[in-house]
Amino acid sequence: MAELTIRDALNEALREEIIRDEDVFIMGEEVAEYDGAYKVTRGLWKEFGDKRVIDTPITELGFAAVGVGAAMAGLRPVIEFMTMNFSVLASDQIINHAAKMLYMSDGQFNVPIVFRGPNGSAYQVSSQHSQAFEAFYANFPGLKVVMPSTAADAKGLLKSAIRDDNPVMFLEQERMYGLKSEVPEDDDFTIPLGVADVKREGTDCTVVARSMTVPLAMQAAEQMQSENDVSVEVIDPRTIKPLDIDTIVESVKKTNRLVIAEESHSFASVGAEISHQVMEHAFDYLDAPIKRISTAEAPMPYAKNLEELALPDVPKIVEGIKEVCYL
Amino acid sequence: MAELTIRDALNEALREEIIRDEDVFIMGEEVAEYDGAYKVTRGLWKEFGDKRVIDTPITELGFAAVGVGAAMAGLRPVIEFMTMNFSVLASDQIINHAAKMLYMSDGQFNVPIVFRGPNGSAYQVSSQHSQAFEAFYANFPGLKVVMPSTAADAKGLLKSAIRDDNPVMFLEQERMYGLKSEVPEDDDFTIPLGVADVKREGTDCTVVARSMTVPLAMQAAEQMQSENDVSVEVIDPRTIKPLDIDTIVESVKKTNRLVIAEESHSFASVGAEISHQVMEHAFDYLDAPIKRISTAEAPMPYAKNLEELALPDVPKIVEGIKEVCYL
Amino acid sequence: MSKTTTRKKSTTKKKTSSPNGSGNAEGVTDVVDVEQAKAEYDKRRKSQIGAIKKLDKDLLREMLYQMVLGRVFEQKCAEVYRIGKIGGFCHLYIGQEAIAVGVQMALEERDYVIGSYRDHVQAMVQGISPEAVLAELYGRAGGNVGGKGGSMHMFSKEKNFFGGHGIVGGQIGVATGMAFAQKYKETGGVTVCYFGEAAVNQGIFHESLNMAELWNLPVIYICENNKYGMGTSQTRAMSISSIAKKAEGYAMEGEFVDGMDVMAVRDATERAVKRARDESRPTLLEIRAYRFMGHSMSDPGKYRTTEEIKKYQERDPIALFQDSLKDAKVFNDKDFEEILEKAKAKTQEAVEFAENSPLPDESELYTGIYA
Amino acid sequence: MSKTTTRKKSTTKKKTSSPNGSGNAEGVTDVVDVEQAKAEYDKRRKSQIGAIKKLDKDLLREMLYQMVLGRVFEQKCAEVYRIGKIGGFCHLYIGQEAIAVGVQMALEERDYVIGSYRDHVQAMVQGISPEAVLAELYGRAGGNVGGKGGSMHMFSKEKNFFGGHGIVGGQIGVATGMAFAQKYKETGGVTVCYFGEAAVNQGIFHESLNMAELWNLPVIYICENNKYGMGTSQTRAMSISSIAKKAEGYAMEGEFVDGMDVMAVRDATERAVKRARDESRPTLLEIRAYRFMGHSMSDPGKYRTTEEIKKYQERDPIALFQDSLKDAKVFNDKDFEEILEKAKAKTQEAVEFAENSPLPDESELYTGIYA
Ligand SMILES: Cc1ncc(C[n+]2csc(CCOP(=O)(O)OP(=O)(O)O)c2C)c(N)n1
Ligand SMILES: Cc1ncc(C[n+]2csc(CCOP(=O)(O)OP(=O)(O)O)c2C)c(N)n1
Ligand SMILES: [Mg+2]
Ligand SMILES: [Mg+2]
Repeated sequence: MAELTIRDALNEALREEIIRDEDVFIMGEEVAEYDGAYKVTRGLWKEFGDKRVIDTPITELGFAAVGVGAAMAGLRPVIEFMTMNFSVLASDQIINHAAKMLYMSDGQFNVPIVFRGPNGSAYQVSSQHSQAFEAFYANFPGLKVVMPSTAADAKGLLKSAIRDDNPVMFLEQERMYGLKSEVPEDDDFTIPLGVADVKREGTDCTVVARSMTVPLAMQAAEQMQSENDVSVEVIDPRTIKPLDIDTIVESVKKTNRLVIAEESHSFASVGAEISHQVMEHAFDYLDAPIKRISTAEAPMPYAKNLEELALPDVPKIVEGIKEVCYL
Repeated sequence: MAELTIRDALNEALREEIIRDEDVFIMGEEVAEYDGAYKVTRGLWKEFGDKRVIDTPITELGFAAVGVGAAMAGLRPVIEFMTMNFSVLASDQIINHAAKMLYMSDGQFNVPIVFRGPNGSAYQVSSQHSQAFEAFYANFPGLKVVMPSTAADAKGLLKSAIRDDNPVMFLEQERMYGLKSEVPEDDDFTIPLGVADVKREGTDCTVVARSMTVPLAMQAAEQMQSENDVSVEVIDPRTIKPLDIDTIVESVKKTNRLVIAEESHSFASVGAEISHQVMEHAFDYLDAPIKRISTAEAPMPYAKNLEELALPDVPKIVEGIKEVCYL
Repeated sequence: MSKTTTRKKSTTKKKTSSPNGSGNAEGVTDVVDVEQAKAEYDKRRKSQIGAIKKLDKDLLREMLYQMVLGRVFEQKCAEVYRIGKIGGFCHLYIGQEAIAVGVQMALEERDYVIGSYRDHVQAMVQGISPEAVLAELYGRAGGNVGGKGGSMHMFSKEKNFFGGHGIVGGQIGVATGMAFAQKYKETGGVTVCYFGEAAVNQGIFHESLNMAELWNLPVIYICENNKYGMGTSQTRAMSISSIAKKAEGYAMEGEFVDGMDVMAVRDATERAVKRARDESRPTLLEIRAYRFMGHSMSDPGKYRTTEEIKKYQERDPIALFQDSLKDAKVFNDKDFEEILEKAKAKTQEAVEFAENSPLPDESELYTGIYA
Repeated sequence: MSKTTTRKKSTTKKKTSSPNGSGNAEGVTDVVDVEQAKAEYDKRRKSQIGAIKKLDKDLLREMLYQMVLGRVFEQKCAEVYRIGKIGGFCHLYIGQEAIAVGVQMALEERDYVIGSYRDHVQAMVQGISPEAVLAELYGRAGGNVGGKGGSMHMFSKEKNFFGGHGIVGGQIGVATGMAFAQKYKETGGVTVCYFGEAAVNQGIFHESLNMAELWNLPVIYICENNKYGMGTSQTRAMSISSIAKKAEGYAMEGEFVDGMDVMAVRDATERAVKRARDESRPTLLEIRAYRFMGHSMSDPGKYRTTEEIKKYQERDPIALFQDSLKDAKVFNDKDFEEILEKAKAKTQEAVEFAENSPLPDESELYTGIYA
């Protein structure tokens, strides 16, 4: 085991997959000579050169399309969006082309591509640079959606995403790039898509968190344990689509209470989906309404105090747990 | 009262608002000389000419942006997307610009614009032309989302949308353009955004439907009444954002059962949101898990038999009602 | 052969484009009306007949057959659409046959083709059977994509036909990626991408041409300029009349081609293919044609006059090619009749196949969503 | 005055653009390096000094003051950013001052301005106070947009400053709509839109220019070509070196301008404004400049050599303008010192205002979402 930041874990995954499969290449704005806007691709261009690590013009729709066409023709592109906010410009290629190609061609042309980059908020970058897109992309059949929260998950899931034969939206979080944790040192270490991870076991309340809210939920769980003697189970689905609802339902059947913490607007969110599915599958087990803790229903403001107010945090999650526990 | 098709009701709304307010204009592909791809703008170019009814190049991102800029500068554009499938190309202007302008400018620049066009499936137009986008657009604060299901609603809501000072996504349905119903003959007839309509009163089960599923839900309700003596209340929120959850919750408190019928993929859908909110606000009133009837989790196929299979229909809604009524 | 040598002022209010002096072309020529095209054609006709004489007779027969088959097949589509056999949108290719045939006959097996929703004939020239195309239009299990795609979404991995796409302009970006892959894998192949003149106004056109030239990709962008995007003429949608000239803004080679002249199309494509294959350089070809039918089967087509349509029909690409073949003494009227009969018979086979093909099994709704 | 008269071969592998012979410009000139720009500048300097002499002294003082204020203010931003007073992204304008000043000094009150995230100086020249801009950067209630937008999102409806936008290229389309509204309402106003050279590669540029020319909109597209989009030089991102030349693909007027020469910028803008105001015709101006700092405060800037930066700094737009003013005998060193001191004092006032401005009230999170 090595202790790695999420940034370095992603970097290792990319590096190993580039070495493993000559059809893998990385393309995006500033991914090559600049080492990546957030340094996820650091050193890769120096090591692998122009063929495998490619700087693009600022042309999100265009280079996403290049990825789709290259994938149809047998390559395995990894397309970096500098942030997912800009992926909206490319969403026609993601939603209308990548996601539907296999179906429209009756199984002939699959599109093995990974679209990756930071999703959600960063540090005071205001409204146009702080959005979460998992609900959007997860709505469309044909896409997979992945959201890692630890270095090991980031590495294992990215390697699986690259090896997957489908288009995968791989959503990172800028605030988490520097988070460190243990990562297995095996070149072939992967984590299957579609399998949730119980990040902490507990018996009194389930918290489903993803990406940035996972460490927050872990802290909230510790706090509930020490301050209220409430045992919280924290589940990280890791893959949003396909969603491992069984693991969540099993947990709720045990705890009878569910809080969903998400860094995304709440309306028609992934949290809403999880809530509905749990209600459908564990209706008789729920002892309290499911509680969502989401980002404020406002565009993201720049001012630090307002931004903090808008985002989910430990106190808000603690509050949610107390509410479903009627404390 | 006059009997009008939804198409003509929309046409009247546009015509009246063009006459009422000289800042209103319509822009889009084929809206002028061709009378609109689906004839919603029929006759308007002939009557009002090049200034008020404008054909654009096939440039969705570009003409959406023209609308945003024109709205910032004091006009009230109505932008037609030939179908909402193409609005994805313009979503950067909708999500990143229109929706956030008022907030980013601290209340200085509002964007009074309507983006309208058919949403959802049409008749056998396959995967790239059959998508529903309400969940996507409703996720972002700053936008309003409207989905009419009758001629009167179409007219009254479109007039309100045009008069509204915010960006409004006005989602029509091609399959419904020819549906006829009564429309008040008052030039100033409007229906406020954000108010649900109880389309049919009932006591045993609530069905929340929108757009194309409203007439289906009405038929299902009739069938349940006559065949099973079950009294179904049908609620049409009409406006998805802001959502009139109170009317829905009140109904569920009375019927204790809820079916949501939607022509959209289910994952993180508007149905999921309604389900979550009802569960939150009427937890103790629910006698059965909320049931969603959505479009199949597959891209839309072309073949008629497969397309029918993919879409919500009366039998599926009846089945859903029976399920929540434990029949 | 396709190079037109005289220039004519644009009839639009905009300044005429100037020659770009690029590559093989003498210059981008802005031929805007059918009379001009006819005059140019008459001028090069003599040398063209000479060229025809030097070509393999079987190749010429195949070219003509594919054009005629395209025509007869599409006419049949119109007929069965009207009686409800085909659903959804249905965009026909009648009048543009010289383009698909001229272009794709200049390709090798390793090359890739991609296009828009107006794809039946391109798919068939690429080797997808008329049976499979028509059964697809019928929404049957025997269809080219099992009934999942319909008219707009023909695909064949085996024949390197990459679709069949419904978002105007979307395929231009995808094609750029296909050519990227060919270069990456050093296959020696080139990619041909079809799109209409109205698609040129989409941002993806701009983004793609820049990358293709910047990265030297072996892609040939083929703008089938049929003068209209649905009911909107080019003059009402584009601020410049010469699309080939737009290539200059990317330092790319651009060439204007008469799309009623299958030989000219083939020649221009061969030049572009050579440039792509030998030098890995992209080309933009503006091939002017005309669609003799409406935009789709549901278009009443009121935006064009009968005279305009007639004028273009007088330059019917099949008739022009037949005249040249006759003057070159390669084929005679009897040959033409035989070819027509063969095309009709083939189309009839397709109808019978489609009629007898079963509906897709209901389980197919959920297949092919994920690989 | 801004028109450069000699042409130079592009240093990129691409064919050089040819003159377009459009409108006022003698031709689009492809000046790619700083030596060339310097030589051109030297040639026109004499006539420029003559022109300066004819201008109103107060106007000249205001131009210089705005440039110096822009410089001093941005230097202060860098300073306080380093000690954590400013968060998020912070893109400075140092080196490009001649553009905002030269352009906006050619406008009238009824005209509109919109730009990118690199917006502090444009906002101030447009009349937004340094206090409001700096307080915004501090995220305070007294900020230009109440702390909601930060560095990238300056707005003032009163001053017709339409933002401050963070999506590269997005404002090009919005500007097209603003000009559309001006024409619709017959205000006689024109719209000026700023964007970087890297934004030119976005599809929205293409879509916008086509509509602007097609519909004759009174918009001036100002490409501030500072040679880099973040760490990517234009030559690595664009297949052609002359951006002004891209105008030809839309039959639009395009002109190249030396962005280190505030007088040249003002002249070119005046020509474009006249065309927009009198004829309702759009213009694309490529104004070449250089940013002396990194892309944003978090950019180490390793992609440029010190020599390159130095070479451009030798053509510091403030120094060039001061030299001309001195040679024209309009101002002397003492005047320059006074202006500098005034700018410093103003900047200090801004710091004090920002420091003392309260945080936005928490209720503000939920205001301004809907009108
Ligand atoms: C993005 C998008 N916008 C609009 C449409 C609707 N539409 C389909 S074809 C078409 C006209 C395209 O014209 P052109 O590119 O010239 O091709 P042609 O049909 O003439 O072959 C339009 C507007 C679409 N399919 N996709
Ligand atoms: C759509 C989009 N893609 C990427 C970015 C990230 N980004 C911000 S500025 C920038 C470079 C822009 O360069 P240029 O247009 O030349 O303007 P300059 O910064 O040089 O003034 C990039 C890539 C963004 N903000 N928006
Ligand atoms: Mg066309
Ligand atoms: Mg730049």
